[in-house]
Amino acid sequence: MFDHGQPTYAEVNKDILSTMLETGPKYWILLGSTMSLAGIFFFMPWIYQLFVGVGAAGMNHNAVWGTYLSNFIFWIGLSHSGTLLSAVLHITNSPWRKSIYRSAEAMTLFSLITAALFVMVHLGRVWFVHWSFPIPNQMGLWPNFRSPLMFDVMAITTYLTASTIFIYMGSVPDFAAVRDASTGLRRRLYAVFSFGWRGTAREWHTLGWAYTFFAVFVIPLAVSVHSIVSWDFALSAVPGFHHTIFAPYFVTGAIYSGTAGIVTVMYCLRKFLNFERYIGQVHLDSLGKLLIALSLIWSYINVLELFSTWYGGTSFELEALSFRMTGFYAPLYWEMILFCAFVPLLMLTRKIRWSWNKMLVISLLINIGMLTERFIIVATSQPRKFLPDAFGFYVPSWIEISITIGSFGIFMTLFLIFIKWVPSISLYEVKETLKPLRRDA
Amino acid sequence: MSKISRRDLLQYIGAGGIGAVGGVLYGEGVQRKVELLIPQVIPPEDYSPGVATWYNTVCNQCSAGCGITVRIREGQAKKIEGNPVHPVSQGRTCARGQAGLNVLYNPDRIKTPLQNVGQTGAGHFVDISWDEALTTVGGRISRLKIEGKASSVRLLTGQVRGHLDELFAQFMGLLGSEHYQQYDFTYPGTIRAANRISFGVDQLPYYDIKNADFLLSFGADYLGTWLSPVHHSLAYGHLRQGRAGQRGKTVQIEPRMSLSGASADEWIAARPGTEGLLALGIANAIVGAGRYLGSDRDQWSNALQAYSPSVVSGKTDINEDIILRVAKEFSENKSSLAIAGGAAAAGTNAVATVVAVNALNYLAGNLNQPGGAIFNSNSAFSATSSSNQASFQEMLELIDAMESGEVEVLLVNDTNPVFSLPDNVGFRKAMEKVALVVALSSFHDETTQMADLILPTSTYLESWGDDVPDPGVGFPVASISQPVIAKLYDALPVGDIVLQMARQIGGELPVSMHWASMEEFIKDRWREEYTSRAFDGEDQDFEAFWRAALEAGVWGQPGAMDSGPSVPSSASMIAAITDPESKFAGSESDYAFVLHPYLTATFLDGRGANLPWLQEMPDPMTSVVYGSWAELNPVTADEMGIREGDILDIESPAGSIRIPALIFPAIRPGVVAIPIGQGHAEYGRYAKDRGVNPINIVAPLMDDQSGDLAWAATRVKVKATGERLHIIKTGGVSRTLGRQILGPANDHA
Amino acid sequence: MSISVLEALEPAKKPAMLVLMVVVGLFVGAWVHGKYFSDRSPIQPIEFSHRIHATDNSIHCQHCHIYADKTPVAGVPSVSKCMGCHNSLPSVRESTEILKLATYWENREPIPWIKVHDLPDYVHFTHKRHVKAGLECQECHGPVETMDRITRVATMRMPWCVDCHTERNVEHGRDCLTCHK
Amino acid sequence: MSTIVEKFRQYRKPGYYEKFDYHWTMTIDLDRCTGCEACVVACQAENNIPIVGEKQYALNREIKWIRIERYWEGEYPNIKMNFMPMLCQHCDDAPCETACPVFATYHNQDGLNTQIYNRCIGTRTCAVYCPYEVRYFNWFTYTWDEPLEQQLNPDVSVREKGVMEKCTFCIQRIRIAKDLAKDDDRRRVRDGEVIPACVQSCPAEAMLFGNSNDPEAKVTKMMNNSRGYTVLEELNTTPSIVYLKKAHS
Repeated sequence: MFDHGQPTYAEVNKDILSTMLETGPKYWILLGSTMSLAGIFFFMPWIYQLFVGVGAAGMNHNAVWGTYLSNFIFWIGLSHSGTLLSAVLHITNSPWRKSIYRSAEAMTLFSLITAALFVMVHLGRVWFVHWSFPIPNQMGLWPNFRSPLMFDVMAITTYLTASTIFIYMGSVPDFAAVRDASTGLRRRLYAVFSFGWRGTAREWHTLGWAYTFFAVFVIPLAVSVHSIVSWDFALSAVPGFHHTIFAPYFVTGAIYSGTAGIVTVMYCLRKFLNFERYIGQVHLDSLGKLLIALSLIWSYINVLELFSTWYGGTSFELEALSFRMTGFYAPLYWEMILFCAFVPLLMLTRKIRWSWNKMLVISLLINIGMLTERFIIVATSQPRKFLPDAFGFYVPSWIEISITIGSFGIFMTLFLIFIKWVPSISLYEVKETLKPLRRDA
Repeated sequence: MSKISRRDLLQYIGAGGIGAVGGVLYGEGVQRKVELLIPQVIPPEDYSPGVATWYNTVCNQCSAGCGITVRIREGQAKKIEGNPVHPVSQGRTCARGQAGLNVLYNPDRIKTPLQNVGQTGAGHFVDISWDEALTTVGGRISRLKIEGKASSVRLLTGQVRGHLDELFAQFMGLLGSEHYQQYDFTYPGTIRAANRISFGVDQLPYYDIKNADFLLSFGADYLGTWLSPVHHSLAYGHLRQGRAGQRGKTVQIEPRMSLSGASADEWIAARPGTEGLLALGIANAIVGAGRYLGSDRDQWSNALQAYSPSVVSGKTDINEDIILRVAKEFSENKSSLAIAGGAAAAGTNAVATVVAVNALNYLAGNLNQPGGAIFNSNSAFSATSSSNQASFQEMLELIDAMESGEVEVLLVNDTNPVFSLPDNVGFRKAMEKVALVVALSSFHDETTQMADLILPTSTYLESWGDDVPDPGVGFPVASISQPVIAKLYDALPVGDIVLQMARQIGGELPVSMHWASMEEFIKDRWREEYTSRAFDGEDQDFEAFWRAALEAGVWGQPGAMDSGPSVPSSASMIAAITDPESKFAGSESDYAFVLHPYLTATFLDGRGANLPWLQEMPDPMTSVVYGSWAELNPVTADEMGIREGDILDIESPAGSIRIPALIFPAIRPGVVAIPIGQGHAEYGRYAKDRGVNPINIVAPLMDDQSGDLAWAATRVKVKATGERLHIIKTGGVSRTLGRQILGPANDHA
Repeated sequence: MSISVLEALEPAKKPAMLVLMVVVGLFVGAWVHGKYFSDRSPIQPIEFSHRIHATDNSIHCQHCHIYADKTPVAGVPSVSKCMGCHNSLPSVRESTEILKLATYWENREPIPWIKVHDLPDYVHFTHKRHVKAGLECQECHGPVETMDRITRVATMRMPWCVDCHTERNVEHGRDCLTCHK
Repeated sequence: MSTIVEKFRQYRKPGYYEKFDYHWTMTIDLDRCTGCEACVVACQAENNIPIVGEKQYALNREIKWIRIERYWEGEYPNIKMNFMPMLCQHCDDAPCETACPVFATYHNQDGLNTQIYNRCIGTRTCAVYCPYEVRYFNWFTYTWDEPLEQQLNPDVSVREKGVMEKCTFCIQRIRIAKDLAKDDDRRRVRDGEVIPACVQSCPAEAMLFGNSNDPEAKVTKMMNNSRGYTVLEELNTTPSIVYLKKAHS
């Protein structure tokens, strides 16, 4: 499974830890630019919006939900394959997972955080957001547990906690490795991080057991999270939202975009941290196959949605659908169909599936498609509900657009920080895959 | 736990200290900001905090004279509602009435007397004191009076009724100037003129829509703008659903669907200017079909023979059997009523048209009958005169007088002729020729802009006055208006200004106009009325009566139905019938469209344009807000390739305007309708430079019998300029898309 | 299990301790502020003593706060009302505080009392209902008749209202619309 | 726990509110309505509804607790206009109520669909779920040009940026009526003692308001009119506003 010959344990440590221990100016420049991207495009407009009110965004009476929510779904979606994938693959113990799951899980974590930020940006009075948590309070008031948003709060916080623990637990031995490879403050710090891991058989056993347990635990959680997110929409009567298919639709979409996301991240790791040795053809190939499968499911569900709408034949649903397919946002709709249903089919040929660059392009296109999918769901349905005279329209304002751009800055910043603090490839699991070496070698 | 070194301990303490400071600061942060509790110095007696009191007065947003009641809390006006005991409004109000509070608390009110220091129209005004202002005016006028040129003093005011009208008359009379005129764009002069001709009575009858079974309206938007909308709406509600098992029918005849047309069962778009013909055609059909059995039916049939349905059908472009059917229904229903107004009564044929409609009422035999046209014998108070209403013709004469310098002093009160007269008649220019223009107004409008001196008037909610609704309600009624709050700013009620001017001028004026204030004057007059006429039913002394009247805001004699003039002989009516077809300015070949300006329920003739609530109120028919538009029939628009928001260049023989197009499904092809009211050059932040004023391109034609402005008799040409503009409206898709929003389709309850 | 967590955590002890101290400090500071520097008992423009009026001269509350049982607000007495009595009280006319009052009266100025019992604008409290329900003023305002300077004893915050409404099970007393509209 | 279960079971039961004193209900007779919009301005005056200004209006941020919807029927010359006053329907099974995570909107014992401004955190979910689009959001903290603010009704809170607002059936008037009823030791408000601003102003007397739990109330009688229907019945929101279909002569 190694393209350039098998490395020794020492080499593994060196290759991977070097990414943490040795920091060149390139990194700082990159970090600086991503941080300023986040700061200028995300936080400054948001602060402005906090002062004047949500009116700074393009939303209006007929479209009270906008880009913020569609981005929220997008990021939740992106979070999906990380933990989920790594868990599934761990249980089915497929070897090719081992070198990619760490960064995949990190991706989960950070996209979840970004998503949570979008909820904050969306709220009209974010300074009261704590009211939506079931915190005992003097007013004797509790959140409304019938509200899908309430489900959301629960689901997302649980998922966030679970994946945090999952990723942390997975990296405890590696923290120990870092501790051993470093000196001074960092050594003391990683001593704490690694809970004084010593690598006894008992510890390994406990870890393995706990890790598997969590893997099993996380899978239904991940599925539930996006189902619940979908219910924010599906539980309303709004034409275009009110579909029973929505839960599987969202979950599929989520894993779909997440997997594509992983491909992108893999590409970057490989390129900038020169992990060519650890991330190879096999990963690309299997991810490619996975993507094809997902894209087919996704297309199927879309067709199903069209069918059920047509079959239901209510004026409301039909009107919503026809607006989606022929209205102002039709170009976006067809762009989505193209990128998410047809482009992935290219991966059927091995030539494309095995080429990193082509895969990068495809994975990016898929995620663009998914981003627009979420936007279309929000922007085309709810401005045109039941009363025609109240039909409205929605176009994002420059603030929304800039915040959308800035959110990628946040994600990247977090990721850059991550690769300096946690070994972005699991040392010990990679080592597990190595064939044992002769003593005298 | 290991023992702590001294150094660590200090660090811990330090940390604790930092925390404590933070805590205190937090406490400061969350502390509520200090609020003061300001007591009264001397509490007014009828004051209790947190409890509302209601005061009755009269609405002045249009000339209907609805009684209103105003909710006062802590000395501030909070809400206007209809006065439940007032026979006109019966506890209801229209949007304009509600918006009266925007008049009172308008940010753009004139707060002190102003003097123009720049040249006229430039609008360089400086604050001056009342003494200064009054001495200037008083001095000037008294000098003219002494020089015997009193008649060069002119008083032009908006429609004024009740004793304020009498006060004005007295003032000018004593001054020795016969030039006291009222000008109100909405004044139904043509109807009065027609009634003079048909019935020999110069008044507006009470149209008893309430009890009618069949209402035939020729262009009169009785639910929106015509005469007394609130009262008519009440009546309409009753006509529809007020009587068990009997639903009255309404038919509306107008080229562009108005609010009343929208509510009508049948909407007939006759060719503009031919409404009168249609009326005669219907009359002919009635008589012809032998449904009129009066002794004078032969005279009628002779007089009407020229207007056989077939002929009329050709001219009016209305299918003949529609005419016959309407005629049938009109004559067969127990009580049918025909009314005329709006554009139908604003052509060069206005009076002839109304006469024709009057004829219909006569043929229906509904005069002085329930559900018909009932004449008031102005029995309420002596003080309802309309004699001072200036027709368009008289306004032109005034303009000539001003141009020729005959006018030394022009007093303008609460009217805006610069806005509501066509530009081309040059009222504005003429004002420059007047030595001293004194504007009495609460707001800065196009006319006050031209004034040399502005005397700020208190609004109707801060002033004393009284009113006799016109048209009446079928029995004697008079209402008192009283200040509901302490007056704002350094302004004065009009009446008080007049009295003070009288004092300034001196001579016999202060002697006979001895009242200290308007309040005193009104009370005095009511005392006279009270003593002069035995108010049947009131046997208490005047003070008690006065208190009661003030509390009720209205005095009336319900039940005492007026014994109006007996039904006149038809001779005059028959004689009066002339060919009622309107002539238009501009030839059909050059000017393809007929201009249909219309009063809006929102701004009326533009006086409401400075009220934010009305600016934000979607136009009832089109849902457009903020700005004006030109309505075109969808088919016409398609042919011309015009879409909503295309800016059109609309040109008439009298001028041209640029205005965005709006596709309006209920308008006759070949007609372009433009709402009146927007397009103010002045008039406060909410109205200024918004929309356009169609009156500016109205050709100065007039009705040949009454001399009133024929504002619906102009032809225009329309062409797109290629520019576009986003029309702001609340309506999305104004079709039900087959959704059952207006009720289950199956049953026809 | 034998993962040697404790000694591993050893280096983290001190920073943790410092943070802990800061947090503790925060709470202490906040408490101190609330106890000694809060807005519960501000200094008023005139040192008006309820004790003198209510206890020594046993004037009933509603003699001055006339609207308490009629309207939503209890009403603070008008300056004229104060003078009404104090004109006819030569005994104290020369005392400094009364002279302050007199000056306000002569300038026909209202006295800028500082509000002690203040509610947010979205709370629509009505004295009338509470007085009519038979509550004593003291139940909310504390022993005013013993105070020389008026002091807020209750928090006047929502939980405080709700608790009372719950205890006395007021009809629909916990419906938000009871106070918020 | 059992009590909660019990409560929700009751909640589901049709006619649940009848065990309470009031079920505030409105009827709107479309045959009387002339579309004059007096109600719109009356509501604005009564409920401190902000003047949003031309710019915001153009962005469709207007706030109108009651609005008139217009529906054309047919084409010229046989064209008809239908007016349709649309305000919060105070549904018994309101979609918005399940949506709010913080109970800023809920159904109270008088059959009112409440909106507690100071509890709202502005998720705007209620507005999305509402099929009638009668919930309006405060995109900004609106202000009034001096001295217009002197008109503001002290009985109604002025809303700040970031909160949802909507028709309350003039709760302040209901409260005042109840207050007066209590004063003369009546348990209930009499029919006609509460009249919301829109109903009060309506010049054609198209609207009627009252307590439909009281069989004698005018509104109860009007509800049973053969022309009566509720808008978007198929969504099972069971609104508290009954419309009376336009009639034909």
